[in-house]
Amino acid sequence: MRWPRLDPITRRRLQRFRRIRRGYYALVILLAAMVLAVFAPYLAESRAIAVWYRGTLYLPTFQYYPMRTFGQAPPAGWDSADIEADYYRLQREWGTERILYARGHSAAGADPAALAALAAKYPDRDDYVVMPPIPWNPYQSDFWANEILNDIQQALDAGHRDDAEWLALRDGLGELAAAIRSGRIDTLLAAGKGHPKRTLGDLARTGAMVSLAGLGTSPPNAPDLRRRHYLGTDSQGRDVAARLLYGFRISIFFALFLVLTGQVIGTIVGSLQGYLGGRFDLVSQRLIEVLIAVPFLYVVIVIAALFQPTFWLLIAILSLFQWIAITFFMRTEMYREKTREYCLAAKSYGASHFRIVFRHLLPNCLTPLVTFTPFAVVGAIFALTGLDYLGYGLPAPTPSWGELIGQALQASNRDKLWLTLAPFGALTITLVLVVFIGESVREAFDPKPYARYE
Amino acid sequence: MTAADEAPLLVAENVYKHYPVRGGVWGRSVGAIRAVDGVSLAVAPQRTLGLVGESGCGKSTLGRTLMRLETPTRGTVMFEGRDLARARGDELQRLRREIQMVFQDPYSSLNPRMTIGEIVREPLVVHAIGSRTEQARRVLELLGTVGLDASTIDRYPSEFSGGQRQRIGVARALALGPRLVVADEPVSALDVSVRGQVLNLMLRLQRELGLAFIFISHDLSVVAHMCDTVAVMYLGRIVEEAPVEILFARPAHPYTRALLAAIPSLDPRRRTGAVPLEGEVPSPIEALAGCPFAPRCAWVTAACREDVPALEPVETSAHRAACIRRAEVAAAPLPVSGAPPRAPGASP
Amino acid sequence: MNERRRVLGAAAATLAGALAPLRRAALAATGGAAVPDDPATAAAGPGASTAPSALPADVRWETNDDEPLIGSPQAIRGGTLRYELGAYPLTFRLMGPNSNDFFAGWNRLFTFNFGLVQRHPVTDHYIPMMATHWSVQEDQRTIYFKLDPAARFSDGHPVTADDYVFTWQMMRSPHIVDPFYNTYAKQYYQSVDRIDDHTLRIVGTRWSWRPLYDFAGLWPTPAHATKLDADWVQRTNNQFQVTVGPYVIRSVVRGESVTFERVPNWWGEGRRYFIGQYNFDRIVLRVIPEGRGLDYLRRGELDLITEGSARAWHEDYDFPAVNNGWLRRARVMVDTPSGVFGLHMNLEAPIFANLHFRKAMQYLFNFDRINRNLMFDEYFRAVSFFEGTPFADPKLKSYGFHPELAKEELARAGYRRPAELRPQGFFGQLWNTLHGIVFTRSDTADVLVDERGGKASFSVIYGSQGLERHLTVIQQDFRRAGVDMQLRLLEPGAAFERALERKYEMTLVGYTSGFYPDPRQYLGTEYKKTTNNNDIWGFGTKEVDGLIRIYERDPDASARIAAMHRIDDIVQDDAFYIPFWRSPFIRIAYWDYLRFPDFYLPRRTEQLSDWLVYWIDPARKDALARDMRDGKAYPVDPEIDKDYYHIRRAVTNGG
Amino acid sequence: MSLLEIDALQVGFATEAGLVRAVDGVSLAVERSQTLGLVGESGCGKSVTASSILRLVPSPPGRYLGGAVRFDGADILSMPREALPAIRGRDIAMVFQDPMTALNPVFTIGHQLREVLALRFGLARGAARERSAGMLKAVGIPDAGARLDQYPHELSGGMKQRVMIAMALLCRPRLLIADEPTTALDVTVQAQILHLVRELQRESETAVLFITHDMGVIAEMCDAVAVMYAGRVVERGSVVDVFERPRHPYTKGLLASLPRPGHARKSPLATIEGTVPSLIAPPAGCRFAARCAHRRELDAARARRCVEVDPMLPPAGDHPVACHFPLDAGAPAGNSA
Repeated sequence: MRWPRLDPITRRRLQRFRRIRRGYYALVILLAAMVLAVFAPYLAESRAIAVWYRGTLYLPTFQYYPMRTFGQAPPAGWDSADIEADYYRLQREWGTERILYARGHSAAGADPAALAALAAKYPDRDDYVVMPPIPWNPYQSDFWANEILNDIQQALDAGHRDDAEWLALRDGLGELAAAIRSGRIDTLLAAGKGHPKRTLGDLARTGAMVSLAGLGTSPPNAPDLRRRHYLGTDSQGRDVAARLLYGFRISIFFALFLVLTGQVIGTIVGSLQGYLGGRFDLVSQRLIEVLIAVPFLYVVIVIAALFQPTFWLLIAILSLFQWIAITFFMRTEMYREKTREYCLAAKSYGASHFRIVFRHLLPNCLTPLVTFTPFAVVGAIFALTGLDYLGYGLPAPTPSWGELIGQALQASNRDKLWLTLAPFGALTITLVLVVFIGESVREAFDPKPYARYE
Repeated sequence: MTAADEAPLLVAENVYKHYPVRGGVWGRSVGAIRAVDGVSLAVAPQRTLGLVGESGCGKSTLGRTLMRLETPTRGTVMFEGRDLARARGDELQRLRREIQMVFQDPYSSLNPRMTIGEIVREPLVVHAIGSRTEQARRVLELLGTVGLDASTIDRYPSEFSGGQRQRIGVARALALGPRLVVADEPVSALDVSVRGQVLNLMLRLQRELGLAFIFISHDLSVVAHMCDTVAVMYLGRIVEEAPVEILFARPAHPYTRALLAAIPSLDPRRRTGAVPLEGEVPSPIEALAGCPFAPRCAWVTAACREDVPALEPVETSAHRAACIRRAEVAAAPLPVSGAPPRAPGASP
Repeated sequence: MNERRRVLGAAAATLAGALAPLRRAALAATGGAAVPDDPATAAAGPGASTAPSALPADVRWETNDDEPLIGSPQAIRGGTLRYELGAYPLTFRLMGPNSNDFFAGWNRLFTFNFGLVQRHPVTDHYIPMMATHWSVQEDQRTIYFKLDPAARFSDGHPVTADDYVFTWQMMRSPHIVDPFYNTYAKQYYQSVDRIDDHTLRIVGTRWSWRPLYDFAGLWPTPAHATKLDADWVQRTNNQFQVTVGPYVIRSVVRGESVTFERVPNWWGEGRRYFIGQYNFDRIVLRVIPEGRGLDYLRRGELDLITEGSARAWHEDYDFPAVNNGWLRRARVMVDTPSGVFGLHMNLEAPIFANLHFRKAMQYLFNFDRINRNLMFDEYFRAVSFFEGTPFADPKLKSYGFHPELAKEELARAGYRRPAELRPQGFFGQLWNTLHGIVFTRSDTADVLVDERGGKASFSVIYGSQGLERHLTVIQQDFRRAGVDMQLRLLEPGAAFERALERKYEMTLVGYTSGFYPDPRQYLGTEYKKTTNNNDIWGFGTKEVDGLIRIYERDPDASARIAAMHRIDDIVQDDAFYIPFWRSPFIRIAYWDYLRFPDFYLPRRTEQLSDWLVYWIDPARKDALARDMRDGKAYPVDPEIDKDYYHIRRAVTNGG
Repeated sequence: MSLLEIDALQVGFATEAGLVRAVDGVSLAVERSQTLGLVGESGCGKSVTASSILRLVPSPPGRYLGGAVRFDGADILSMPREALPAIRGRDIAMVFQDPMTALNPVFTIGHQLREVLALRFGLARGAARERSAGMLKAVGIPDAGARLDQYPHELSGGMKQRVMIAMALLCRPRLLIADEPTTALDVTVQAQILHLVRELQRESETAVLFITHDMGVIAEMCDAVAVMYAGRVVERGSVVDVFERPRHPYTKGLLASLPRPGHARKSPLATIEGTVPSLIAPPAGCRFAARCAHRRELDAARARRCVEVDPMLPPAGDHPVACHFPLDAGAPAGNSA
């Protein structure tokens, strides 16, 4: 069997598409992004990719390890055997040990006893954690700015300077750690003229300490590279970058599934309408008109009240409406194409209706299908984003662009620029890419230049 | 040498094809287009029957009805004693192999997304004839028959000129080994200079494969060249039928005369000058009382408007015309001097 | 009847006006059956008015001139107060359609809706208002009032007993198109009769240990200036009303502002309990878009605002006028009923039938984490079912966040780690991983299961997107403990319907509460049997029924309180209700020239408009203008919280 | 000076495959009140030539690459765009092949005719209607007054073509370009239309450029004829000369391939083998060389000349031909008896 060669029309269209740079690169970028999105758990995840602990390699992606495995202290009230290790904290704890060990090492000089004591004090200085680039999953709230400052504050208030310094070091607040070590912190926090004794939160808010500046006390927190919140956190302290990534993954796959089901149904119905014509066409056309008149948002709202919206349920509901548009195009296309003589020829040698429709006619009717698909994808992404924004989309806490946009548009988040820019930017870029692709496909399929008569 | 000598291959009797005219939201039938209105004809083996007439006269519909691409409203189409008009299922599929069709437009009759090989093989696939290799061999053979190179098998229709495409169409029609080919205006979309190629091919195939043709055309000069017998159609009926030499020499129906007169002469010194026929073909929706040609006829009498004239013999039984003044018309001299076509085999 | 239900919106600062329509819905839902089996109710149907008769010979008039002043004697009369209004009023009426909006608080409380008597906002004792004296008869439902003969409407007409009779008639009239008042008048008043011009008799429908609370809620309607007919609603929509209070609407700018002016020579001048109140000559309410109040305040276009957003309170008040002490801030602690608001568990849902499981839920509710991280530590944990009322058991402590105790309770409830979680084979793990790659990571493999394999999984229904952030954080703690909580956002009405019909597993809704709670409609056994009532949990026991009876019937106040405390304990022990937050404070920001008494606001203040005890000091106003020009800073108040009544201590004791 | 002179006209179309030189150096002249036939097979450039006369080639993809079209001495291709409307319709009118699409389906016939008159002559409504009705009568439309209120779809193809002709003649043009006006029509209707055009031309002395692929129509209609092949005019002359003594092998082949009355039935027809060359990269020499039967009879040296040297059409002469080795004059063409 030989490989089916692409027919010349398709080949020409593909060549034309490749020649339209903008659309071609947009497709390449989008496809790359989709592939990346498939591997999102390796890009944004709170589980480590690998842990090297006391001579053993652990792969938490494949296996659940409780905190106890690594001797990690659980949060108050929890049992270290029950809850999963906090790998990102682990990474920072071991990093802190390395810093302190190095410091102790230079202080100890060549004293073997001191060195041995040091080695015993920091047993995990040679252990490592490999985290994904974004060490956050899209569901976890990281109340870092608030809780860590709180912990350090408590340690300071209780006079446990070493603990405070250790905490500051662990969480990458080098300047604060140095200030605690040197005692400068007392001056910074001292009560002054016209103001009472300050807290670390005040320092963060007012910018009295540069490295703490811009660090709000409550989420949403601005982007912070030390904490690896590259796009900041949302109003629940969840990492915006991780939520964007997973939101993209859901949106784009949602759109693809939705468009796929919609186009398949629409193509079949439209083709049959066009090919069979007559009563079937008339009756189905009336039914479609009825369906068009149904306000789809209300249907979604009603169904969302009855059932918990899920990915597939939403696809099912939206498919109910998605297929309609393409039927019109397929129908007219079929009407036109079935009068061509090759269709008659097929009939004359006894080809079945099925064969005529799917082997002969359909390949010649795919232009609208292909040209409208990218725009249908845009529509589907918009639909999901819109539903999420309105709260009738996927249930919380599913990461979603619509939900992020909703947060960004809240009055209280008006000045949280990262919250606004991230989802809108992502939405804009995706839509621009898809529109570029759509435009190019349309141009590749219908290269008629804009002509005019003088 | 006439068709009556042999048992006919295909006999159509009283074939009607009416299309309902629909209206209203639910497409109720409100009238009928009488596209074919009581046609009887016979095609002898290895002979060519020409169907001529102007657009809308029903010749294409008749052709399709004879092929069972349309189911006749009434009447029978017997192919070697089997009724094609009523056949169903397997029987219809078997009959389909016997009659094939060549279409008018070589640009739309070939699926642009299939290779030549696929196009020609399709009928074999549909009828599940032979294995894949056998089919492939047969395709090559067919391409050779129509004078195309074997290398064309993987190419697409768009890479061929009109004449070549029409040959591919012929090859496809031959794939199932038919005995009758309905050629519906097979050359009218082709340029003059390549028309001959297709016509010559058809003549050769008839000779070599013993094919019978129904040759549908509006071009009388091509019909004169290709056919043994000609049937002239007007408003869904055959108004005259005769062996080709007789028809061109002694047309017995005023409409046939008008058609002949309308052919532009190729001799610039002998222009026809006069207008052969006033008016246009009326709509085929309502049935007229009397001869349908009467409103335009130069020979019209009061009697013409009373009854629909039947197709009746003129001089021989092979020449029949549906005109009450057929004898007078046949006897009248032709306005344009032009020799009738000579018998085949005569040297030019 | 004073129970008001709310479907909780975003945060604590819920405006009473916005809730008003729901108050009516509550009434319709509960029917009139608040106290169904009272013999007195059966004796005389509502509206069966007895003939007016003379006063009983032995009538003993009561009055109360011994309570502390409500306002401050230092208050200075005069000036114009400029305050914000959420939306321009749809009507100036106090009954009928649209009569319960942002504006109504102001309109009702100081122009028109002057009661016969009034509860003192600090001591809770009754004090005279329109009536100088009152007399409660032994049947605890017949009350005589002696009206203040000096009382005048703003058009100069004296206020007489007829104006009260008229009010009652009006409440029952179909012309007012107000089912709430129609029902209220029927359910609470058997008759309202004029004895003479200044003596009134009101007969309630039933025995009550708090007759003044139940049956003295009438105000005078100027019968002479009111024509009640089918056209009344339309006609009076935008009519400036003839009032009995100190203010009257004088002018409006449609869609922009409403201006009240003080009635000249107001009759109440000099009355003991009006001293220090109603100090402004003019009050201008400006319509200001939501959330923009601070902008207007900063520009000096308003004199004070109330701040509803904790975030704004913590982040936005950082500009020179604040830091220089010109613009002041205060979080005034007040003591008001906070209602029933929190996570409710449906006792009819199989998963919550188990008490231990419910208790585990209580222990997993990490209020502090939410409060600290999402609400700026501004709020207080509610503990009691009767939070903010004297009936809340002060000994009650909240469950607190205790995962270790939750773990025990879950074990007792029969939940354990699923078998699948034990180390799996390589292919099992690979499958999990691949599954996790393609789908999102919401796999529920580590959710606890009971003996029958049922997962510790349920959904929580809520009606406001604003609550989502709190719920997702709660969800994370639950999830950590192996309990899968699915979030289910519904349209607010639908969410509340689900609660009333008990078609939920867990839900987050709330009710507001009156000064005297009505436990029967929430906890009475008779409501357990049917749905579509306020017993959303399906709770009801003989014991609680008995306690409710004591509360409703026992003449002994301490017995009543003891019974209620016991109910409070039972509710907590049954663990079907996880109380959420309460916000016993009003946050205000104001220019330095606006002065408050030492106590800022009386203890029982729900809204800033309730008690107009503040005033403008003209001298300070001039000084402030000068000092702002000169850049002279004032000392900043180090303590923003104003807690004159030590409410905070009471609240945090509980939490 | 001829009424219309086309001088070395070149028109190209940009396609993805490259620039198609659809018209590549065509020179023609139409004399006053003469009928010139422009004949050729599909794709030879005859319609593009016709469109170029009115500068109606759509652009893009069309482009004028060179040459001139002089009407009454004025070069249409170089005149300002504003001057075009004065030429179009008034001096030169055009009738298109497809009467089905050339009329606007949403306006009545009368409206469309009236519009022409209003635009050209500023005629008032009543006068315009009268004139339109008169013109419809002149083109042989019965019951002209009633037809004015009909819509195009209510008319038959022949009637529509008559309306088109009426519209073209409404402004008494000096040149009528008829681009395959009868191709879509039946033979009997074609005969009527040809007759009509002939009659009208006789009356108004309008010059006609008649474009067709049908040699019969040329023989029937024209005074002179120009034969086009692959973007070029290959032969020009009076219609009698060209039909009786074709000098170009292509013309001869074309005439020979027509079945004529009297031709032996079912005998093989003459054909021209091969296909038209690509107009993107046309062959260097004679464009017909590859298909030329005549060339095959020449000796090798002369045959090579055909392939290598591009034969040009002599600008003058009664019967010029673009062939290095024209056929002998005097030999009758075709197979007619």
